Amino acid sequence: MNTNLALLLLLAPFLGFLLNILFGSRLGKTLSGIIGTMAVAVSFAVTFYFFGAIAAIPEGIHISLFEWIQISNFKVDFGFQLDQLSVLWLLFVTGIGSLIHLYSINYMYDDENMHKYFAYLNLFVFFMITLVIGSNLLVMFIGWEGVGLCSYLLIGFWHKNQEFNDAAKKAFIMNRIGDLGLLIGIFILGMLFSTLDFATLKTAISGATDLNMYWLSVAAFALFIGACGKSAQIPLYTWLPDAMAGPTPVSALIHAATMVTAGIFMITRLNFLFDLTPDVQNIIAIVGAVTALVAATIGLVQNDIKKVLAYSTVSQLGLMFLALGLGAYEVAVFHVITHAFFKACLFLGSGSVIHALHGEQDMRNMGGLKKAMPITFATMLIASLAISGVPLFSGFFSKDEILLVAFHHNIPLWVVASIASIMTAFYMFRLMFLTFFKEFRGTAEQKHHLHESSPLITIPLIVLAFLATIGGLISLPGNSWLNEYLTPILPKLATAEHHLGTTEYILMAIAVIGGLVGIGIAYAKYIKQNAVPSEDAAITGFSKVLYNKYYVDEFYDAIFVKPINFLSRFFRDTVESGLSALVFGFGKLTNEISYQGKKVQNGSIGLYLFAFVLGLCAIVSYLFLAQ
Amino acid sequence: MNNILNHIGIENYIFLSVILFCIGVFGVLYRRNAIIVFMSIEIMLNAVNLLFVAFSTYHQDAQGQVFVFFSMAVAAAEVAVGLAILVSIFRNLGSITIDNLKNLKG
Amino acid sequence: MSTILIIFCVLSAVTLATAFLTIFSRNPIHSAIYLVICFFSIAGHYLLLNSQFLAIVHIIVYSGAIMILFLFTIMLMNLNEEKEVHRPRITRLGAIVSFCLICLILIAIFINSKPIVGEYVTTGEDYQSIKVLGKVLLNEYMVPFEFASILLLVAMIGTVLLSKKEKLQK
Amino acid sequence: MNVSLILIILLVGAFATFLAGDKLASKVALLFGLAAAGASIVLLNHYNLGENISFINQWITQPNISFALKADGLSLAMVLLTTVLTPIIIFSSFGNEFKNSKSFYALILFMSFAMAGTFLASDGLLYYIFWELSLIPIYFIALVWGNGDAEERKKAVVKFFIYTLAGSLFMLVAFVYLYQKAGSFLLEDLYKVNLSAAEQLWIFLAFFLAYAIKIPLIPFHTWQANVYQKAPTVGTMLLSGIMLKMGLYSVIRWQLPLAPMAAKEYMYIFIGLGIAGVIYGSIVALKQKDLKKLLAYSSLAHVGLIAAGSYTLTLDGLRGAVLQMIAHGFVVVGLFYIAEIIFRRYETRVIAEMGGIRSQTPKFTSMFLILVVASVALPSTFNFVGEFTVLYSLSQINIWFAILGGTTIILGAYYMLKMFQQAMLGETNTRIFTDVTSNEGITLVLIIAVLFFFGMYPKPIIDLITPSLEEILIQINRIN
Repeated sequence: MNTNLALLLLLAPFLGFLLNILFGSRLGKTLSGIIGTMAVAVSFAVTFYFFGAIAAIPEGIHISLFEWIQISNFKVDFGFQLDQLSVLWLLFVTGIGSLIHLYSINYMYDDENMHKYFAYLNLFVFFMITLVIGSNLLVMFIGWEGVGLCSYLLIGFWHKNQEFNDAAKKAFIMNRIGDLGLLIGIFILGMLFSTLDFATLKTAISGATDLNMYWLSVAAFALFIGACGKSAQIPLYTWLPDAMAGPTPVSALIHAATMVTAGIFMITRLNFLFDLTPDVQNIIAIVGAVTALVAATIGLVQNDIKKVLAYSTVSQLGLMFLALGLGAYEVAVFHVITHAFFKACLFLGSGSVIHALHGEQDMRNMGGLKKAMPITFATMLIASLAISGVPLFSGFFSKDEILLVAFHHNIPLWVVASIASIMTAFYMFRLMFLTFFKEFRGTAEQKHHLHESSPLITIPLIVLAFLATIGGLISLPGNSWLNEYLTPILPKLATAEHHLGTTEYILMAIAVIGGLVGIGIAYAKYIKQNAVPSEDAAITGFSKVLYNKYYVDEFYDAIFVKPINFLSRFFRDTVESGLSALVFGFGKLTNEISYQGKKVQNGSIGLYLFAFVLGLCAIVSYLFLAQ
Repeated sequence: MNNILNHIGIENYIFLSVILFCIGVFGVLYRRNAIIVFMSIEIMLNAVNLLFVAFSTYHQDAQGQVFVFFSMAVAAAEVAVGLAILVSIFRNLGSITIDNLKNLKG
Repeated sequence: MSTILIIFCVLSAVTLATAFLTIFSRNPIHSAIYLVICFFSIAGHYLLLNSQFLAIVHIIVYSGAIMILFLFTIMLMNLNEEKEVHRPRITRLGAIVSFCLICLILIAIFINSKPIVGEYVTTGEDYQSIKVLGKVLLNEYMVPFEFASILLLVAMIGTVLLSKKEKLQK
Repeated sequence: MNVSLILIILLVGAFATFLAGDKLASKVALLFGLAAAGASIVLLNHYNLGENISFINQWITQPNISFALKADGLSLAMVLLTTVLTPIIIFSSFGNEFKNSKSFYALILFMSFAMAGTFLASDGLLYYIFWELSLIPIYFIALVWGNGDAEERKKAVVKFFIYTLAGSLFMLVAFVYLYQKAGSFLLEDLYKVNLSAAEQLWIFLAFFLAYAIKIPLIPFHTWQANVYQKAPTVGTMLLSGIMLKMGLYSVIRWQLPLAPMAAKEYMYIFIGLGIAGVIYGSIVALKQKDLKKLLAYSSLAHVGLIAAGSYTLTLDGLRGAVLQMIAHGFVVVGLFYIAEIIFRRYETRVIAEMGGIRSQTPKFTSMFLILVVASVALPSTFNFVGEFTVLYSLSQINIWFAILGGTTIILGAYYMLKMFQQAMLGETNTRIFTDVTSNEGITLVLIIAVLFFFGMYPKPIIDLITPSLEEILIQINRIN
């Protein structure tokens, strides 16, 4: 029963993919959209079954289908593990997935390749489910790489534009750098423990007494590099802003809610490993904090509505990594969930705006959309309040917990994270003000067509906004359902204390004030002063550095891409022909020897006879006299 | 039976054949006239034949002599063909000086 | 010094001398004549070795057939005049050197291999009369014998074909 | 029932194709190709049931040479690769017209015969004969039916011929030397020879030269790209799909067990060479203008990794190498076929002259993309299984090897996606590109099906090859 249902859970999106890719063009757009959405909705429904089922089975459901890869010291099965963590992830992957599919039916209706879009989206969900429910690192790796592939396909969905294709390629390759790290980590774990199975690994690591700490740390670090690639952390984050080239629902699903959280999922899954390697945890925390800050600063000055959201995503992911690095996995998971709600809502809202403006993404050309698009405005406002940490919205709870944890462990990290969240509040409301308030700054043509989006778009927005509002309820301070739920995965939660003291309240107040200050500055600048960001050329000073994202892309281009391309040309033009000439050199040498030798064969019989006699003498004397 | 080898000894025949053979070799190298070269080859052949017969007597075995017989047959054929070739070379080139025969050159 | 040894020495001297003269004669006709004498002396050696059959065959084949062929050829080509240009000195020197060398080596070899030759013992058995040879030839060596005849036939055809005047091609 | 049946079918097929005449040649060839594939599958069954399907017969007594065809799991896996790919390759050429096609198809079957023979032979000299025999058909295929300027083609092909031949002569010398010691060319007898370390080194190097040129490893690869470019696509498929694997197979079957001490002593050097090939091939592939040349360099990178895996002398390394060989065989054939399909429509192999194909051809694009991702070893494709196992074995030797070899994951994605982007994406091409025909589709779908099936369920192949690889490992680890 469980096996079949798990297969249904996994294969429903895959079936949707097959139907859409094979027959999509014949099915018609609506049907293809319905198939795509239904496929994910089925998975969502099955997830609910499992959500109920594992309540009775705390250790989770383990299903092994068949033997997959065989290595000398262990075998890897193709199997599933459905426990609290994976079901939690499944819930929002398939849940938000269904909503975004629904949203896409309208959003992508004008595209001629809509069936392909749904096929890829379904394939993505399929791989994401594989990633989440894989019972070992390698099955997880299938999903891990598979979502990368789908991300590549969807970023480059409008493949006639080579810039989009470049972005897609960049995303895939940056992810692959991380994947190499992940593979190395897998190798080391395989060698150390002769298993890649999460459950066995957990027993092996927790039970072992003489662990090789050096290699364990290396493994953890390598895995973290993998997480960096997928979850867009420094130094591998640059692909995520570029990934906004894809359709906006894709950005919402893949690049905000689900795929980019895979790194957090993996680290949480392997929390027993990371707990043993404090050095690596420190690195994770620092990388997370720095990423949060750097991305937030870049986000301050971006003018593309989706770029702002992208950097905000990177920044929020940084906060989650900070929590992971501090050992507060449940906090990171909590933030992943709330972030999924409000960020998906924000992306979908921005998609609604972009849709209404026929592809316009520059906030300098927006403004005053409040009246034309009330539902979009309202939902986005709720999500922005949530992300800014305004009390009672979900983001407040999760972000606050991260800051709390940071404060308890390391004050400088807390400072960095707090600054990042103030910035978050600022740039989110900068976005809101520029987009929805004041006068419309676009063309008259656009203004004429301004309209609220259809219900297929607004319903998901409303649902997500609702979730973004109440999402915090799952883990209220002091009485956390989430922590209890995750106890089988994170055993130390059982012993943790949940008390709220004065310090905590003060910190909360600081965070709230910080968030309000950020909003206030934005209000002062963009409503009171009525400022509109200047044109690209007019940006100067430090803003220009920020606007150009600290020139990181240029930097990578200069130290990695260009040298490799130069090397490639050098190899192609110089080394290859050199080696070739070397081989031909042997041929020429032989030719030359033969040409010289040819002169001996001048055709004179006399000379031949003479040589013959001499040869005879030599042979005879060797045969008879040498002994 | 009064046998010659009791009186002379096989070594003398060996020396004789060797010298005769070497004269043949010498002739081949020394002369340019193809006919003389040919004759020198015949001398070499005969030197070997002589040695065959001497050893045949020495071992009192008829096989050596049979061999000589065959070698004579072959020699006859060879001379016939060889001379025919020489004649046709002469006809084509007007001389049989072997230095002129450089067509073997590749 | 027995009579036989004297005869052997004389015959050998004739053989070697005529062989030398064959090579050194400027006139090919003379060479041919000397070669005939050389062959006769070799036939003498055969007689001395008591193989009459071979001696006779030798005279017939070499002195009779082959030498006649040589003479005819020489005459056909009209080579009785001395036209030959001598080879360069270096070649002649080389020829002499190699002559000495090969002589030395061959003699050295035979001296070296003397122990293998062993002592000469007569059993008195008849092994070289025409009768015995005939039996050996036509029993044991029947097939080669026939092949020899085919060889001669082929040689004959070949000779005719080679010496036939080719038609001039335009 | 024994393995000689496969060889007989292929040889008879070659003659029958030649006699069938130009019109029927391709069909007859396909028929015999399929028959050989069927026969090998039947034989595989017999083998799995534990029957002895070897064929060993004294051939020449002096010197002592046997006509020994010994089939173990490894050989059978490689023979299956050959006999399955052969009909696919033949079928793939159905869209093309060839002059004198009877000779063309006969040569393909003959080549397949020689290659299958190489995989099966367990007598040194017989193996050598098959090895060299396989060179002759590809020489003619590339020379007569190739493309491009005739003079340049001749130069490239003759270079390839002489180069590989020169390499294999050293192998012959090694075999003769071994024969002097063992008194037999049979593999089992050669195993028993006790060689000193110095002797082993020389034997190892002699074999290495032959295989390094055939595989090819850098810096012996200079023949490869040009020949791949000049040869007709069928020839390129045969070369890259099967013939390269002859070299890799031979490393495992002959070189390592015959000179294990040398292999162990200089392991790092040879693994390093393989990995250098990975990086070098990947980097050179980046800037190739010709699609076939790019694939040639990608092949160089992949075989470098396979060779590195073999030289680790671990079970994982050998197993991964064999798995990767088979996977690479299929993928590379598919990719070259893609190049051919584009050539059929656009008459070009220059990547810059393509572009904007995707919007016209959904099916073709999907299959191309699947082959691309298989080539970059996306998990769930067969290539991943191989690459993972090989990289794992490298990490057992030294983690840096795995990291350096693992750059293929990054660089491979880089050059393949770059190529895919330039060739397929972008503004719709003004020239019409018709989608795949049913023949082309069937071929590609077959290849893709194999890749995914064994990507998810490689157990049959793993079970097939593991016992024989374990035996080889025993030989490698025998005490001298």
